[in-house]
Amino acid sequence: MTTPAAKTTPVPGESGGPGAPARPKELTDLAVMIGGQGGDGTLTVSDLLGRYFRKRGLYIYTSRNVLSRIRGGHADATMRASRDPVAAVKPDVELIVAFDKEAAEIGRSELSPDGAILYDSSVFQLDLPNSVGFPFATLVGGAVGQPIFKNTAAYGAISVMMGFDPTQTRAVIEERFTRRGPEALEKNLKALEIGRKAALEVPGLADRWHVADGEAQHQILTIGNQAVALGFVVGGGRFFAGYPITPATEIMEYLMRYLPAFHGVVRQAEDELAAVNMIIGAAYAGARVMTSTSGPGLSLMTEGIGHAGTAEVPILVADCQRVGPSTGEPTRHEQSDLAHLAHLGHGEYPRVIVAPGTVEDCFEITIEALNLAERWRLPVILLLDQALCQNTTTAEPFNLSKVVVDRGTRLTAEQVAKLDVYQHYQFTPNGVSPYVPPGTPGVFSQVTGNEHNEMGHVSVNPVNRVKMMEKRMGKLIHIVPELPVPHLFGDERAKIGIIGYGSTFGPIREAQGALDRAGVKTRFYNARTLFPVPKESLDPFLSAMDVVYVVEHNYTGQFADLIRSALPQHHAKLRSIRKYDGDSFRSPEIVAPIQGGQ
Amino acid sequence: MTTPAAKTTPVPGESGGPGAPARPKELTDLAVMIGGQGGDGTLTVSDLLGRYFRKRGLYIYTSRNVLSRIRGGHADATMRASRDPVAAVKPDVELIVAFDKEAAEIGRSELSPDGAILYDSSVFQLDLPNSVGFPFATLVGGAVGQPIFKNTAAYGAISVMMGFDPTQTRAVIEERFTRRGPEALEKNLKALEIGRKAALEVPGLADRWHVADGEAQHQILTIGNQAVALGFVVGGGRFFAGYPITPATEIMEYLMRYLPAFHGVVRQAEDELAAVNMIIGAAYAGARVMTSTSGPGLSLMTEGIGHAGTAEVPILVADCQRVGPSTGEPTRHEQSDLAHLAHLGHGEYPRVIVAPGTVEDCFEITIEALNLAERWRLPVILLLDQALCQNTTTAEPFNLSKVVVDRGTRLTAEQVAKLDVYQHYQFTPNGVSPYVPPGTPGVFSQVTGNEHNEMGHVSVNPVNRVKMMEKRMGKLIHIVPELPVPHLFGDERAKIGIIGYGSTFGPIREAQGALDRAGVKTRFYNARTLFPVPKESLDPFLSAMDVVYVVEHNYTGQFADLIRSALPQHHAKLRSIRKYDGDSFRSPEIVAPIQGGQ
Amino acid sequence: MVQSVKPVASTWCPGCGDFGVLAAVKKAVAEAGVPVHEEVLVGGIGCSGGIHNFIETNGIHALHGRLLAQAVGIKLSNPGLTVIAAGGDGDGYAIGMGHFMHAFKKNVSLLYIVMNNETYGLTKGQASPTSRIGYEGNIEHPFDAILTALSIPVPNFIARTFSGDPKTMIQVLVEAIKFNRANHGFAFVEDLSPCVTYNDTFKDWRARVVDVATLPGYNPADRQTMFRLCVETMQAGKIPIGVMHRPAAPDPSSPGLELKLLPDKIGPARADIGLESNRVAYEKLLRTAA
Amino acid sequence: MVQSVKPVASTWCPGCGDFGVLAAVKKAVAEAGVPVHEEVLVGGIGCSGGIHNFIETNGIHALHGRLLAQAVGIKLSNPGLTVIAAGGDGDGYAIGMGHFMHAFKKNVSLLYIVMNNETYGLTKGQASPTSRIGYEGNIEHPFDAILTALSIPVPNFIARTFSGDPKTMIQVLVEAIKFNRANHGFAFVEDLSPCVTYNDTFKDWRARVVDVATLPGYNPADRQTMFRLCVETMQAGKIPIGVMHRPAAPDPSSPGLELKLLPDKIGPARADIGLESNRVAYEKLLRTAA
Ligand SMILES: Cc1ncc(C[n+]2csc(CCOP(=O)(O)OP(=O)(O)O)c2C)c(N)n1
Ligand SMILES: Cc1ncc(C[n+]2csc(CCOP(=O)(O)OP(=O)(O)O)c2C)c(N)n1
Ligand code: SF4
Ligand code: SF4
Ligand SMILES: [Mg+2]
Ligand SMILES: [Mg+2]
Repeated sequence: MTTPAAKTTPVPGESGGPGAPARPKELTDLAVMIGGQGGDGTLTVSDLLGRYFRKRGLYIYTSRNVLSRIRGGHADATMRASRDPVAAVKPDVELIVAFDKEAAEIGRSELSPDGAILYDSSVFQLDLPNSVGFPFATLVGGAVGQPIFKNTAAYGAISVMMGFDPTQTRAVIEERFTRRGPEALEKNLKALEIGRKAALEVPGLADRWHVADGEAQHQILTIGNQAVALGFVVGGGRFFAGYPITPATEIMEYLMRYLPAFHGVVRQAEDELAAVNMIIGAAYAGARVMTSTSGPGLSLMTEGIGHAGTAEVPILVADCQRVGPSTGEPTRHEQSDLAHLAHLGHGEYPRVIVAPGTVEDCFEITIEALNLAERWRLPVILLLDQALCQNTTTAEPFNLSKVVVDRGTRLTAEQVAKLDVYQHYQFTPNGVSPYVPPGTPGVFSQVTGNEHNEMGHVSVNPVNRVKMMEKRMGKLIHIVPELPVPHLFGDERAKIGIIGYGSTFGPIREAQGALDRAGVKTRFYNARTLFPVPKESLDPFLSAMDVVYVVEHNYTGQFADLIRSALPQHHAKLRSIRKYDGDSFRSPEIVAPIQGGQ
Repeated sequence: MTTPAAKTTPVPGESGGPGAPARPKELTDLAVMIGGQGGDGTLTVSDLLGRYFRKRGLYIYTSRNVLSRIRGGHADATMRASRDPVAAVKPDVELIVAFDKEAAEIGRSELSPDGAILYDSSVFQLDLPNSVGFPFATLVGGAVGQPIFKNTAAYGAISVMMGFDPTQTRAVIEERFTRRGPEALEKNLKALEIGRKAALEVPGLADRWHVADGEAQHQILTIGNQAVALGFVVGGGRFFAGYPITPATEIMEYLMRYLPAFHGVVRQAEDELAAVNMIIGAAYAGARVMTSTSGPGLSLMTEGIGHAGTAEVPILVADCQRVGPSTGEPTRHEQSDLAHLAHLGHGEYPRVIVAPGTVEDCFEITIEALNLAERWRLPVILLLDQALCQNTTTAEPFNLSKVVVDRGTRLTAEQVAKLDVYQHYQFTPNGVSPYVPPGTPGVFSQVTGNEHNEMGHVSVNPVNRVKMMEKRMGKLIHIVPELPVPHLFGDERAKIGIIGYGSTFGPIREAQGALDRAGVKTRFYNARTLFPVPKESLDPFLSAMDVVYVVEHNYTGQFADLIRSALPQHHAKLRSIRKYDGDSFRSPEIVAPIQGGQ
Repeated sequence: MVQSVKPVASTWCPGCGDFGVLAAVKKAVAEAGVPVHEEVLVGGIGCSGGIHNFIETNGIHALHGRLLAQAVGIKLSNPGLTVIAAGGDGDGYAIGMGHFMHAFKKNVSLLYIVMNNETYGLTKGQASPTSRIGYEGNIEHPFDAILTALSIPVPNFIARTFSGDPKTMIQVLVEAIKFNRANHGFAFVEDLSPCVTYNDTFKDWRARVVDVATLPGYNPADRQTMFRLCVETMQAGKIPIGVMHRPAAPDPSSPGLELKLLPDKIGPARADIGLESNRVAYEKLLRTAA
Repeated sequence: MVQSVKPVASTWCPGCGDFGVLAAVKKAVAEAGVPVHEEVLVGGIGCSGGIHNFIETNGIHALHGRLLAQAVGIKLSNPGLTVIAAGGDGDGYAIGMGHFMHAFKKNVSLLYIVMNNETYGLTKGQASPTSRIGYEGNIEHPFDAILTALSIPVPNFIARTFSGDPKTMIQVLVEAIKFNRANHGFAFVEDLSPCVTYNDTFKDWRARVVDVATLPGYNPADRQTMFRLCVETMQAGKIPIGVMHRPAAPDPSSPGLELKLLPDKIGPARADIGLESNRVAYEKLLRTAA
């Protein structure tokens, strides 16, 4: 094997001089963007780096930018490793690993001033400052056969640039490739060495950056969709029907693995209409149920969700938001379904919309949502977004300490036997009628989406109609004390408020840090109940502030609109920070308007 | 034939004494409620009365209260005849014609103090004051065979009570039954005489009320659904796909009759998903299109309407609102889809919601809506309600004087040939790209609901995404000058405002009259564009008022909410008058809260 | 005995074919030995779909066209229930067509009765997918559900009955319900149920129905033979009724879907979801999953 | 010549069966003599559904499962267009099943190509309605679209092709397009188009396809014979391809629906809707209607 003639342009170290040996720059937070053609495995590099940094006790956050196609086309991932918990894309990137030209082009604007671009010079040439080309594909072409090993070679080169511990660098390869068989492992180890060697031979390339070890040893690495699936199981969820759709499919796939061990059923339905009606049937029969979908499927479920609202069948619908409307951008990020959900369906019925801010919260809120649905016998929406659903994050291991399963008034056969009368839609002070599953001896029920009387028979009596509307809609008032409360962060005396939900949690927290360092005190209201609009906590929050920024991923400012309509007296304080280009917030995009006082 | 022993309780005339001959009471406005078992033809009576009063130049308004079943069960209709134009149910009823007991029970609360109940004593007995029983069914049983003729007999009795002109009374029967053949006609004429004779034999029954002739000689009698169908045809609509649903079906049925003569196509689709996608296909190909539906179907169209928004395909969707949510009450009245429509679908796209207030306006706004859809290439919703759709009303004959067909920038083959470049989604100042129908030589287009570039190819480029969102959403700003303007009524200096849309028009106008007579000046903003919220006209309207009542048929105050969110600065002025029991407003229900200052 | 919901008087027009179905279902359920409280009737939207209100049992009124999806959810959630879905031809073959086709494929052990009257009764007599050419301006070919059912290679139970022939109907329904209760899979019965108000086909049907069991070569285990017999019967202007398909011997390797998924028949609705009963398993799951 | 949209490079994985369909459609359209600007390709959602972006013609990308509804709307709006809808097996037989079945019934003269790969390609390889038992945990019986198509008694054109046999595919597509252009009705072609990434069935299919035209008794005018031939072929472990049904002689009394509705072939999109041209007729309508 011959040593490659690496093509380099100066990579500045702290010492600055081209080619001069540089002292490693010490970082507590680092980002590497890896890009190439979709399906050729380039994203493996981010996985390998993530594994390494996890071994070193760092927090990881990986975001992906992929097209809605299986192979080809540009795809990239950005891996962030930090000594502190992170749940946002780092605004700047230290290293770009470019297997195609687009990677360099897309990534450049975020490259940090002392960042570098490592690219595969067997595929293209780059004439950018701070770039180093290795013909990775050619390099591994000889010794190990297939260009797919270029990824491992690149990992090797990076390990040199970042002064990785060689043993643990190898351990990562072993961990990842052992199950692919000895041959695959051996070839990858070879590719690793090829990459390492090539990098070591370029003067001044080694040890550009160094990240001190962290303490996140016990964290798990997960995604929101997995946390939701786990929350569903331990929250007692037993029936799931869905239809594949990005970025929701993983929830179904995880549940296909988990649920059968618990008398549970997961069905891929023929479409979303079937999915939502299947869970309605299953919930009517007495199971805790869920479906998960994204925009197009959600729109198709509109009629079904309204049916659950009127018929008072407890269902949980996870909406993994992506770029809309219509087919939109299936793989990309947005939060633009809230307005639709808050007003979903013809006619009026109660629904609750909850939104977790972190993967830990995905687990917790899913359980809360199951309890809310069944206790109040109404549809609950679990509002997620692509970044929260699919970006990998280190998280506290999930545990059962906060898990409560509360099924509300569900009567057993013994309890039923003691009743004089059982009416499925009995009027009660809080609007919730006791539930008896079909199959219980001695008692029948009729359930319907037509307007009905207490017995469940069709009725168009105007007096009954008004009472039934008040019964159902009244739940939205009585339920308030049980709804997930907001999480508040930052200075309690701040006069600048920030409101956000879902994956904006991470960028907002990061923006708060930056603002704080700049002397701007803020208070962050992380909304976890979005509908009914949590006036009880929002009103005092808004009252206490001079100005409040609502941060969200959509064009019209949907959450701000809901708040404005619910609390119009505070309208003059509300500002909107919106992003709708398919990508998630970087903290400076939140810092700038707040600092600018816009 | 023997004279029946009519069972009567006193019917007060102006002279008051039981049985005493009474002077006819002169009325300018009269209501008769007719009720019986659904499907047995009792509603024919209201039809016959309507025909008679039309001959006398009166304005007619007939509302129905029927169950969602074909035969049996109680059904009633209330026929109003007035010397002035009317478009509301009269708050009190002079005469109840009861073929079943329920009719009397349901109608009683609205019976005017000097009103009477005429009932079929062969079916039941009534012990109410002011009631007269004739065994109508038995009466006609002998002479003409079937109890169905009881209706005509009742009409005969009424004709006596109201001092009808005997010749014209007969003429109505001839008009209505001639096409059923000579036998049917003859039997009905016999039944008429039986009824007349019976009534004449009861002392004091004749000539209770009298309504002077009016001047509405040239008016037509129609329903909103027919007006929409006619507007669609003359507005150039040529393709309609729908699925049967109450109270929308008539639009499809009328168009099945009208459109084939104009190269038009009407298809009953397999479901509403097909219907909306069929019209999208037809509009893409270059036709003016519409579908009509009600709540459940509308919910199913959610995805398709969003697709039209993103793909920029001009479609018109008529939503004939009924009681929701879910299957709700198919035959009854509500306005509870507005919030859903304003936020319809995942993601964000422009849509326009227009709402006619009268049947004349149904005709006009349908034409405007077709122009708006095609000029701006977006989905337009024509928001109707059961009362407007199905209640029969006298109206000015439709004419072509205001009809304009404006197709916007639709390029001919000649125009296209002169272009350098054609891009289906070309960026333009107002967001509307010129349209070329497929089939035009020399040019191609790509149309999609995925995010796309100007050429119509899929794109996830963030810069393009932002521009495309701004292109589409910007239409909602540029379109404003072309949107249907509100109609304003009442005192220009009034400080009390009323806002309403759709069929609340009639009751509000009537309430204004009553308030005016009570010295309360009001100004009525009849909204004809509901979304985008017409801030340009609402803001000055709200500014000029001290207090504004939003009158609507739903629980949450949906239009009030939209206004509040769009114009939060006026929130303190907004009051809500809501009704959601399935029935339409009676004017006192609007008068009372306004007079009470609630 | 607790007092709960009682049947209401039917909302059908006098003489409607649906009365026949109502009577037959009541009898068949009793004859098949179904404890009433274990029965769930899922109604569609349409005149026919009101049936669940007229029987003393558990009922759920689904959305238009979605009754099969709800029925599948019910059965897979509690396989101990006897689930009967019943609705109209519009409900099942128009808006519900997708679920209809997939019901055969899924093969969940439930009974689906389509009350076919070749019209949309409740919306006042528009053409339905089974309407003949010419009915209310219909220009599309009528759909034949039996032929299509026979085309789906899954061991279901397939039959057609006629409201004018209650004896056969009861027999067929009893067999179908027993088929379900033995977890053999999906049972589909199309009943010819005339709409006397908008499309009175009683006379026409009475004259044309032919019991397939009387035809030479009748072999309900063989789809292809039955397909041929049905096509030939129709070509002769007749309408085949009777059992069109039942597996020769139910294949134990391919039972109803509920049994493949839930061999112990407990299922989601009856599972103990208490935290304590599951703690050990949950902890293991959380440890190993993420 | 005005510059308008040009095809983009395909987004398919190298080796994907869909390339075969793309090539065959291009050739067939040319061979059938369709002026390209009169062609409209309606794409479904899925890998397959991108096809309209890769051909120089008019394209519309429908919603998932709704391509047939849009295609019907297009053809009935402008019967002069040659409309080809193409999408995946998930798109067509899962979410689109209702429209699929009704397309046969409607019998509008358009071509529908299902690119069947027995998987959901674009969402990364879940089981589809045609997946075999065992594929990705699938426990439902695979759907056979040809058998079902044969069960619908309407004079459509029905065929199956294989991406590995481009010659037959082109022949079949040319015939189908000509059938459409002669307004004979709906044409359905299922193409076996392997997904090399998630479900590479090339080898399996190559070994098992059998041209039905070579079978004894082949008679595509007779559905019932073809039904039997297909069932027998499948029972022998083979997969029938070729033309499964074409009317013996297209029945002039039952042409494509567009011709029944629009005998003069002008249609909604090309109608003159100007007020002046219609004034007399409109005035009459308004006078007589209400
Ligand atoms: C989504 C939706 N679309 C339309 C309707 C209106 N609708 C009620 S019943 C019915 C059809 C009834 O026909 P069928 O299913 O054959 O039942 P039948 O009344 O003939 O027994 C329709 C279209 C509805 N309820 N929901
Ligand atoms: C309403 C809706 N549900 C789900 C999806 C997600 N989705 C996109 S493509 C696809 C299936 C693709 O399978 P198939 O139609 O067989 O096409 P293939 O990719 O295999 O060619 C799904 C479920 C969607 N776009 N819209
Ligand atoms: S309308 Fe027809 S289907 Fe409906 S109840 Fe009456 S007879 Fe039966
Ligand atoms: S994933 Fe499969 S179907 Fe999709 S492009 Fe790749 S090979 Fe073709
Ligand atoms: Mg029917
Ligand atoms: Mg596929």
